[in-house]
Amino acid sequence: MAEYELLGLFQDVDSAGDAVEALRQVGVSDRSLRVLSAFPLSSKILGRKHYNHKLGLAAGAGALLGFAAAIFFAVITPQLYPIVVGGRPLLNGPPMLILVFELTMLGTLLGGFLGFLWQGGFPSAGGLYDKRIAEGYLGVAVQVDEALLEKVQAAYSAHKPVDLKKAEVKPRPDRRLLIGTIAIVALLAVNFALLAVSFDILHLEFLPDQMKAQISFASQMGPRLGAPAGAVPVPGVALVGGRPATAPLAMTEDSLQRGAILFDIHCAVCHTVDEDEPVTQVASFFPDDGEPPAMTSARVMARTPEQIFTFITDGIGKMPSLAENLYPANRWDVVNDVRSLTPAE
Amino acid sequence: MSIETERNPWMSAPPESEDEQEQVEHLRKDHLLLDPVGMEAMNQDALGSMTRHGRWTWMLIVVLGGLAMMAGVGWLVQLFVGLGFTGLNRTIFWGMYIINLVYFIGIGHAGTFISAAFRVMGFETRRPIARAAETVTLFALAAAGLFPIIHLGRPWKVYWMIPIPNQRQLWPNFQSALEWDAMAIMTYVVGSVLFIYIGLLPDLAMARERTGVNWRRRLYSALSLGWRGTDRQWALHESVSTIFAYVIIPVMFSVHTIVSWDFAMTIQPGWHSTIFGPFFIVGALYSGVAAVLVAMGFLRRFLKLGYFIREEHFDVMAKFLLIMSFAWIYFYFGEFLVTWYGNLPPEMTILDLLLYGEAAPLWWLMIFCNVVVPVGLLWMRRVRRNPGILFVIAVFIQVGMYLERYLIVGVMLGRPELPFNYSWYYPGLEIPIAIGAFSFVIFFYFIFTVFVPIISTWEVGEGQFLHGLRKIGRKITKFKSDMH
Amino acid sequence: MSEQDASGKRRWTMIVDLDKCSGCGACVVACHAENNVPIAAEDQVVADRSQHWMRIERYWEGEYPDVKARFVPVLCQHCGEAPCEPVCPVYATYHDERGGLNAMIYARCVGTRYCANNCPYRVRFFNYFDPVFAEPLNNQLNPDVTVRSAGVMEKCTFCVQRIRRAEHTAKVEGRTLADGEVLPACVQACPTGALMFGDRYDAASAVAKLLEHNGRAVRLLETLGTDPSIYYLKGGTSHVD
Amino acid sequence: MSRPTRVWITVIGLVVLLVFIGPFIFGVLASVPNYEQPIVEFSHKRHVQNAGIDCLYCHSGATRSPVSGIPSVEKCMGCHEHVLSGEAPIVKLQEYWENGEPISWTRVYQLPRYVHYPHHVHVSAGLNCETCHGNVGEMDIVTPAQIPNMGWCIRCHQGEENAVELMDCLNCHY
Repeated sequence: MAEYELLGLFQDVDSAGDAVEALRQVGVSDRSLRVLSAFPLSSKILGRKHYNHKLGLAAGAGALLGFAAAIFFAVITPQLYPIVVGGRPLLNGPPMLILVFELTMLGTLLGGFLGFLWQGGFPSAGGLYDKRIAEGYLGVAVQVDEALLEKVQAAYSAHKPVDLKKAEVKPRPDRRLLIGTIAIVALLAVNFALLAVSFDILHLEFLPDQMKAQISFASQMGPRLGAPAGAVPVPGVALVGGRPATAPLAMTEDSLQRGAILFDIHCAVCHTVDEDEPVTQVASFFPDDGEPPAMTSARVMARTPEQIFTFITDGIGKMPSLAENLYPANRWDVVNDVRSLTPAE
Repeated sequence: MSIETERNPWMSAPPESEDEQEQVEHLRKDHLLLDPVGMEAMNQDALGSMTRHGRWTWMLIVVLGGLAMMAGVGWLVQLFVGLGFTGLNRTIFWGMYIINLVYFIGIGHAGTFISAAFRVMGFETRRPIARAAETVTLFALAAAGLFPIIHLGRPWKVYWMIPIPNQRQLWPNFQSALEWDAMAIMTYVVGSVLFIYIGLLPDLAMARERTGVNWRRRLYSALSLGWRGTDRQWALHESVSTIFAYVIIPVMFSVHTIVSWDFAMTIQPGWHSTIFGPFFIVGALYSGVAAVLVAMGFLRRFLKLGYFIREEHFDVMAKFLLIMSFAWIYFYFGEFLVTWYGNLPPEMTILDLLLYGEAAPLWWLMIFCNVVVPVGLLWMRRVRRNPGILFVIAVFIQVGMYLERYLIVGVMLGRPELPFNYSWYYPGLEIPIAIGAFSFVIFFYFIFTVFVPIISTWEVGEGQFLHGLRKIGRKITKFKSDMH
Repeated sequence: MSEQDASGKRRWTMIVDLDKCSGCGACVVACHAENNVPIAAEDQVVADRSQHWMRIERYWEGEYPDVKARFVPVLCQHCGEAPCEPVCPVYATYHDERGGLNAMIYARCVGTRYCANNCPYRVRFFNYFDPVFAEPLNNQLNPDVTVRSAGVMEKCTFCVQRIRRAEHTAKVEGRTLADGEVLPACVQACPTGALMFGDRYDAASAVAKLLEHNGRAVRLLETLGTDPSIYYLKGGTSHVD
Repeated sequence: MSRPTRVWITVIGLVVLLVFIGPFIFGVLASVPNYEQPIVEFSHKRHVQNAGIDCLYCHSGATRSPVSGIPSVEKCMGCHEHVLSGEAPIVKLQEYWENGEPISWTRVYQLPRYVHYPHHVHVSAGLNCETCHGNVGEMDIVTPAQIPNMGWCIRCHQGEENAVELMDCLNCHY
């Protein structure tokens, strides 16, 4: 059955009120009846029932949400992100109160506004309207089905409206759900955009962060300057006149432990401990006569600690210098380790 | 102002005797709410004001827009080069950017006060000027919101002040007054924008109906959200306005209190004061009401809104201004009395500096603008009812209040505890940017008046209707429908 | 003065003997070199933007010809109750509890400059421009210290890079930090030995021992309740005449 | 909707897309890294898996200094004087050696310079190279195993016993 919307224009409050009354008597329910005006008129003047809206509820809910958000920001997140702030309390009463106050108020305002939009059905495509309403005329609008149409029209004309408009109501889908969904999606999108910025996913700088790259030179950063012409190279302090500049370390347990570890890293690449062991991958590149000797071989056992130290520092034969790898003290650790090795039975 | 009228039926009956006629005529001339001309005429007048910008106004708009753009360029330069072109130094780290922030937030207080507090208190005089005042708030807040960002050394990192979860697991410091500031200003801006928008809805709908089919109509249709003015919509509208009015007043007070805490929470001599909260609120209302007076003068003079904005409104606002000036003087005197009595060397240095030192010219000029001019003139009824003179007085107060903030931020900061660090502030790039900010506010105010009815006709109509009811009492309340 | 702290916290402390200070400025130069402090050009100094993490404040006493100069080296006081710390909205400056340092994280700074306003000593500096180190000066920059860009605050760190380096070495070698192992650049450079540095919580340290029986020790603007870490030994017996 | 309106909406939509999404696309494209090395044939996998060389043999700074260090050309030549010395990539290496030039290896792990990360402290605390750098021994061309951003550092430090000490900003930023 088709629904119709009617809008009657009246010149004053009196006749509008009468029309409302007449329409109600015809059987139009209060719900489908609207009085349109250019400024607020109390429902009493129009002879209408008081409209019980739930704006207070919406504002209250907003206030609660704002309060909860404030508590979340002020109380819970500092626990989630325990920043080291040098003994100052992460929770502090008075500042927290300020935050709670502001966000509660913000929640109330937003809640009130959203409640207003929701309950007023905004944004709506409207319905019948007449520009004369904005000029001071009053409109009485009803929505009735076909059965009641005749009677309603009669009731209208009995009060001599300035104008009477009629339109068929086409069923429209409820757009609130759509709008709500769009709003939520938009909010999420904004949220994710913020997250993206804060997570440095894109490394997007609006202006170059000059502190990220510095004008100072860090270790091993080019361009490296060569030594000035005529500079005398310093041979280093490891050897003086071909002899170690530092004294051997005592064969303590610490030293031996360190030595064993360092041997594994720096020496075991080529050298084996026992002669029976298979040669390492690197050593296999050497011709048979040039193979690195095993540590327990007679050749190595015959060396003095100072000689071994010098070999590590300077290299010997095909063995490169390991000065870059080991500090002098560490070299002595390795020497200690090598000296402590005994041939396998 | 002559407007063709078609008297609505609820207007009072024609006066019976000649005496009454004279009395009624007198009242009518004086009071907007007793001088109804009908909604149509009012709508026409209010909407017509959008097209009443003359050639000079448009030229002014262009100039103002240009100045605002210039400030934008200045800020871009600052963004890429650093804050070096400002007059800040190693003693005075806050300058005109913060002064502007405080000043514009102060201006932004009057609009809310007039529309929300006057609404709550039932002052009928608010009706025609509320929107004009709220618009001042809106754009002053927009300018004020820019300045903390302009002020920053690395503004592109400003989002670090917002509590959003991040991989660094860092959180803003809610113990910092600046963080409170950010929260309070955000709340206030959101509240003010929504408040002004709610009030605008019916007028946007009215504008929608009264414009031909063009882009304007499309704009108004979208903005008015399909407002029809049904009784239910009006009931919701009333309620939401009341909620906003009651909530936004404490927010307004909190905002400037918190701004004052930016200073009061430090240990800088001259700033470390407990009365800064109420003192700043009073100062804010003082300069804000003066700014609204400037706007009202402009609307009346250039947009020819003399029907809506009458001498009675100027009178009320001027009285309010006078009260605020007394309150301001009280706080200012109180603060310095305490300083003088306490006699602490760092504080006395500042007092001496203001009274007879380097800053004395500025200080005495401020006293002249803020005390001598308003207190000396505003007690006269003739002055209070003269928009021209009021305009001048209001400009004086703007200068005075700007100077007051300048002295607090730019001058007092130059006198820290150790005399080795004494310094003086010579603003540089801040001046064009401040000029740009003023232009920005005025520019957008102008533009706003082009697009939106600056007078809330539905509020005036409602007021006139209610007055009509009150005046003829019994005669009109006897609706037939009321009997049931 | 020797408060022993059980939790292994330190309180790095500097002692400035005003009697020994001749105002030569070696500390200032050393600080500039160590900490990559930009050098404010002439026009910047005229605009009151001199930038020295450590500066020698000079006060005159008496009337000509009987004039005496007093030198007070002023650097960040590393306050225990620092006014600059709670006002930072992003925790770019906060208290380092382990060393009692007043920390400044350049990378976190957004440049509100609130901390600097709230510093009664005015020892925080703002980079109004990007620092300029013309070739070949950039070769002498300390790689261990960030060169601060325009828009961030900076201040004396008690040469925290040296503290960290010593701590790291000690940790790798599996021992605790010894007294005197850390020397800030200014202390190292002071020719008259007017500056001393150490951990006050360590009762055996030279600093703690000196403060224990010294009636000359005062702190700058102590009435403000900032609890500074820098002690000045009052001068009075010798002046530059 | 009329045709011109639709055209306008499309144009405006495209502009909005360009303004808001363009920078992000640009940012993504600009942040795609290139890890090509000057000696392309250099393979960590061959050195670690085939030759059995420990990480610390070449990057020996990791145990004793804040930086792990890139081996010098001298260290490369120490072995390659004899090992595979005729191969094409080694000839390239020998050119560097003879010219006395360092090899400008492309940096794979780049922390911002305001972060100070000490390798020796982490190694002496018992961390393996693989914990942060991934299984380099399996890679021919090394690519970052993770983005070394602050959140990644923090997540590790959080779980430690002395987390309060380790989470201090002044540990790394100065």
